[in-house]
Amino acid sequence: MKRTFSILLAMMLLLTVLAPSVVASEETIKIGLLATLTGYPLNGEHMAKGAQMAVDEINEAGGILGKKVELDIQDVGNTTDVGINSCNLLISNKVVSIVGPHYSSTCLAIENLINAAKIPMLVGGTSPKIAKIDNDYLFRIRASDTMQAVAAAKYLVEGLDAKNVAILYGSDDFGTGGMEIASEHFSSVGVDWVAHPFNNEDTDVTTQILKCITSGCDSVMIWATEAAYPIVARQLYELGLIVPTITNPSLAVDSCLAQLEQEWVEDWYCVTDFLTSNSEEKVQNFIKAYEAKYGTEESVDLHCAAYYSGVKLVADAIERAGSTDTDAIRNALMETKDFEGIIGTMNPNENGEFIHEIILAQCNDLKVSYIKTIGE
Amino acid sequence: MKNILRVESLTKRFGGLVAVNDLSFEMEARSIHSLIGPNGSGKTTTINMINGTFPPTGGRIYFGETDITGMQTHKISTLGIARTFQNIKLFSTMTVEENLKVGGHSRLAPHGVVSYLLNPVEARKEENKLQVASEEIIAMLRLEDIAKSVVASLPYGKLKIVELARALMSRPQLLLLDEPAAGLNPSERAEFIDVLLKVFESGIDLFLIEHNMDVVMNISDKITVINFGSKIAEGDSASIQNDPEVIKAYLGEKYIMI
Amino acid sequence: MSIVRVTKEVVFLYKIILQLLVSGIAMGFVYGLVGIEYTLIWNSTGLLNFSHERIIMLGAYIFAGSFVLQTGLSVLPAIVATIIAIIFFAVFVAYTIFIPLRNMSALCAIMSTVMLGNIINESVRLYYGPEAITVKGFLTGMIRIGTLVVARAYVVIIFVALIILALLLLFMMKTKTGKAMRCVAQNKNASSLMGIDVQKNMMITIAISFSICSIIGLLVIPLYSVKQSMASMISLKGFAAGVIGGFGSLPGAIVGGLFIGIIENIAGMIFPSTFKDVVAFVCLILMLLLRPSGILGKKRIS
Amino acid sequence: MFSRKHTRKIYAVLIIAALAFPLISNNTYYITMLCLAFIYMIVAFGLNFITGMTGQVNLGTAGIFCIGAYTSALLTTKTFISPWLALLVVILFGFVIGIALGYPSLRLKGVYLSLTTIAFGEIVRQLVNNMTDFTGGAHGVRAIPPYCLFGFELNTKLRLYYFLLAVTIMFGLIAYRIIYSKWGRVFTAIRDNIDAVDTCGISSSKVKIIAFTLAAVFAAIAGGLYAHYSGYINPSTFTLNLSVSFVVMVMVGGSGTVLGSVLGAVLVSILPEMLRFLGNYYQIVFYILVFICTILIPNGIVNVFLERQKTKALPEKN
Repeated sequence: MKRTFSILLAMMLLLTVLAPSVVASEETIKIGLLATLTGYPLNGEHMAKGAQMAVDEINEAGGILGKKVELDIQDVGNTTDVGINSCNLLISNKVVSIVGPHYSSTCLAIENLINAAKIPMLVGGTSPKIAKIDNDYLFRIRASDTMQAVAAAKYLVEGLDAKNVAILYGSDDFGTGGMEIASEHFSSVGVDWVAHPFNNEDTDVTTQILKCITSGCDSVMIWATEAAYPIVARQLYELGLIVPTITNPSLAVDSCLAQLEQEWVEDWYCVTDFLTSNSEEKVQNFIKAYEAKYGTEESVDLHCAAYYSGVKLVADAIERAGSTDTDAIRNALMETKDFEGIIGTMNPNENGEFIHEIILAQCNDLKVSYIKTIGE
Repeated sequence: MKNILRVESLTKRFGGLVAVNDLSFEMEARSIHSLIGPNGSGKTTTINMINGTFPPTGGRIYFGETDITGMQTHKISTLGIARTFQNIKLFSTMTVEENLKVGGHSRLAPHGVVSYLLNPVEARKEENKLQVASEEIIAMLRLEDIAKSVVASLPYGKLKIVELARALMSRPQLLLLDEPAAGLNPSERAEFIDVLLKVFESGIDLFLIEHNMDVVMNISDKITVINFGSKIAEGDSASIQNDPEVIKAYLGEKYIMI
Repeated sequence: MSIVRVTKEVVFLYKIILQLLVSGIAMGFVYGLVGIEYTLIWNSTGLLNFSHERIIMLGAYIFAGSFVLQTGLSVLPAIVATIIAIIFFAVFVAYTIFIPLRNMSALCAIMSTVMLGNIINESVRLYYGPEAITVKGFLTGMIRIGTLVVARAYVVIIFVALIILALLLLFMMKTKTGKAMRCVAQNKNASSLMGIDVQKNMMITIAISFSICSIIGLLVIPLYSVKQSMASMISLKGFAAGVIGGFGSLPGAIVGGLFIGIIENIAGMIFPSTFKDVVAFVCLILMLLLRPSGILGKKRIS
Repeated sequence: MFSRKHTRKIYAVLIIAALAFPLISNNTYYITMLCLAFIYMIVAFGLNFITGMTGQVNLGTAGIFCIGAYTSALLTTKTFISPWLALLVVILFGFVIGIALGYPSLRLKGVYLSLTTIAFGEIVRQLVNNMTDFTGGAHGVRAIPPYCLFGFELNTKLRLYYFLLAVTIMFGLIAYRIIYSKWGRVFTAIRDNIDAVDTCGISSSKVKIIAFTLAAVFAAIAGGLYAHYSGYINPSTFTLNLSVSFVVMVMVGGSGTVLGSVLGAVLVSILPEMLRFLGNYYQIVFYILVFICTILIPNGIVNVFLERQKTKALPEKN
């Protein structure tokens, strides 16, 4: 009995591997989305929801070039292997362009694939390394780390009068990238700085904070993914390092704020590309539409907004190109002028970067409020 | 007569417990020597020290002229001492033939992995040698019908013989047998004794540890009796049978008078 | 003048070292609790539970996600409800995995518990969603002793760890079930021959260790909110704590946890801070090689 | 059901199928997936010696794989030496790591060894991630040059496919020769009864170290190949999860056989992809399948079909 079952199980597994693949249909225009749906950290769901909303809106308005748009969402996990596979899968599914992935390391792993396949990819990875890549098909739909970190560093020095900055950063690609740019800026304007990394899995950052305290810093810059904030913010407060603090956009994400206590992050500043309290009409309309579609308890964040804008931008480019030829789309993308994205006006530069402005915001009573928009 | 094994004031302590205490004996070449004693008298400890399973606390062991005290098991084995275990230690997922080939590994197939991979001709030669040697032993011990069976499926009596066969694969000069007759029924025991005598005739000296008197008395040239880790008697079977110390150790004080 | 400065610096340094010790000790107790949990299952089943970081996480999610945020229970009943829920889960897992698997090879046991962990992890993601959650105001706040700052959660962790350790030791020494558990730990076959119901025993141990897991999950919520990766590092360090303290010994696990907690914090001060995990694992390997029985362990590994 | 002679036919069919595959489907998605499966196969061949045969659970393979990948990647990108020369260094590293990891295995058994190897894997990953100046940290290493073979750059997926296929067949042959040789017997003997191995005149310590070294060299070489196959590596790939995947390959495929490693590597790298149609649920379904396999067919799929499966089973724990 058990043996029969074992054989059946074994046969089933073998057959699953040999299962035929799904054939792509020619009726629709396919746009691919690469999102982190499994593994850590998870923000793929928001990306997918934002992008899906854009696709639904486009289809309600009659599609592009008379055809319906279809979103092909694939999981990139958090390893390069899965990323490579899903990118290849999208290419073989004949998508006309790809939106995502969100993480720079995955972008770096697959950029040569889309270059070879000549499919434009609009990534949210913000690492400065991406800008240095010579790849005509790679576009960025979020403000680069270079811009974000420089804006944050500038504000610390000029707006908050910092003389001695401590940078606390996650040791992943994102944190390290931000730290490198900010520290370069501090050095260039003659401000003292120290930088202390922590691992994403760290459960205690006392040593790092004590090192900052020993260095006698008068302000703090935090550059890390959302997961680190509950620990870092709490321990900064507990250990009494309450000085002007500026962070990367993670602080402005509602799900991150929800995990923090008011006194931990009171008066902190952050740079961000999307703010729910931004009073601009397009932003408020987007939030209303999003909440109407997915229900109010679902928090809107920069992931939804960025990839919503990404899909809309691609649709616009296809419309302008008048065909689904990927090279035509790529050229149309490069010719984009003043496209109104939710996270800013989109104009490509020669590196394929679309966003050139960033919002400076401050956190009061766990509400992040708009201060000003900083251009490049 | 030349000695094949010489043990000089061998001592083993486990913490506070003295398992073997100042034990000395000599074993002549071309002889069957038995070490007997009641349960817990230190027999297996002695054989474990000879075989190198653990080093003695004191004393020396000589194999021929070579001092093997505290040597590693596999080195002692390559010098020419093989052994079997009281509670059979075979490679249970492999066939009898494969077990035998592992037994002959160090003698017949000494090449390392890299030279094995780089030199297929030599590798095949080695494998052939192993095949021939194992077939020889299988024939000698009449194991042909079970040669291809997996060890785990065999009855206990056969396993004893397979273990013996594996020990023979290294073509030892001296074979240490730890309770070879334990767990065998009388007919299996008789068969096993025949096999042992055959092995002895093929030129291998036997050192037995035994609990079972009739096996020992029938085949041993010389018997050493130990109790509580110390030697209490030594001699041929007749003298041992009548030794009061031995009777006392085995049967208790009151039986001496009878 | 310079003497004043030097004294000031010495005092400053002293304060910092004290602060490091405090947070090291607090984290050490977390590691120690994890180590205790490993030790319990190890003793009763001879298996290591590689799914247990996910059980810590599951406990935290059940507490925060289901009971506090969804049903709106207040904290104390929610804790009780969580532990009851986890015990039901433990009984289920015990009868479906640990008890049938007790005679399997170490390889199968390790892999099946790893896979169980992955399944729990994915289920949690699918059910509770990918976002981190937290219970606001739960055990937050801090206590100041002079210049020393201790998070209230740390104090609670230390107390709970000591209480759990004391209760477990009492349970093991005084109750019949506890004594039976010790017998099973020493020799499963002999115990079953002596009329001890080994299966029931395993089930009880697993239930206890899973409840400890869920308690760990609760205790660390104020430290770093409820998310799927919340226990990945403490579970590895918990292993290390168990081994360094002496595997199989309950107080040893706490000692090992303290050792790692303190060493890694001091190492983090000397080396770049991100290397502190490396230091903890190097300690583990060194301990395994030099003194595999650990600080408090008596039994030799064989 | 099948004997060893039958398996030879299966190998032949598999190799022909692999050779012909790109002619049937020139889909990059499948080709790269198979390329990755080939690389994983090499690791599984090696791990089979330790985990499948001598029965010791090594959960640090990702660490060795990582060292192999980074050695090759850093040497070729920073010093511009040929990838082939780098491969020699990789082999040397694998050798050293194997010996270094083998020594603990002499003193530690069962779960203790698993723990040590987990710790090793974590140490490697954290060091690679945090020694930013040397390894590029979390950004990883970019633009790793491809191998060159007879003047051909192995830069297209198809060339890479055939190159990796050839390498994999080579390592498969080596593994096959070792498994069905005196070494294979001794490895299995160590799992069955380590005390008896020493009394047979074989140093069990040496054999264990040989098994670890073989596994480490295989994993390191696979790591080197991986770096040049992917062109970009970063530390987030080399996690404990990857180590677990390697063990799953050996276990689910069938421990102690080459065919098992082949099957396991293909299953583990392709099954999740084939399950993508399940959307959000594909990972959990994959894990459940593996879980059921580990419980119901702990000796792996191949051993279900092999004649001796009942007796060649992993011994019960005593």
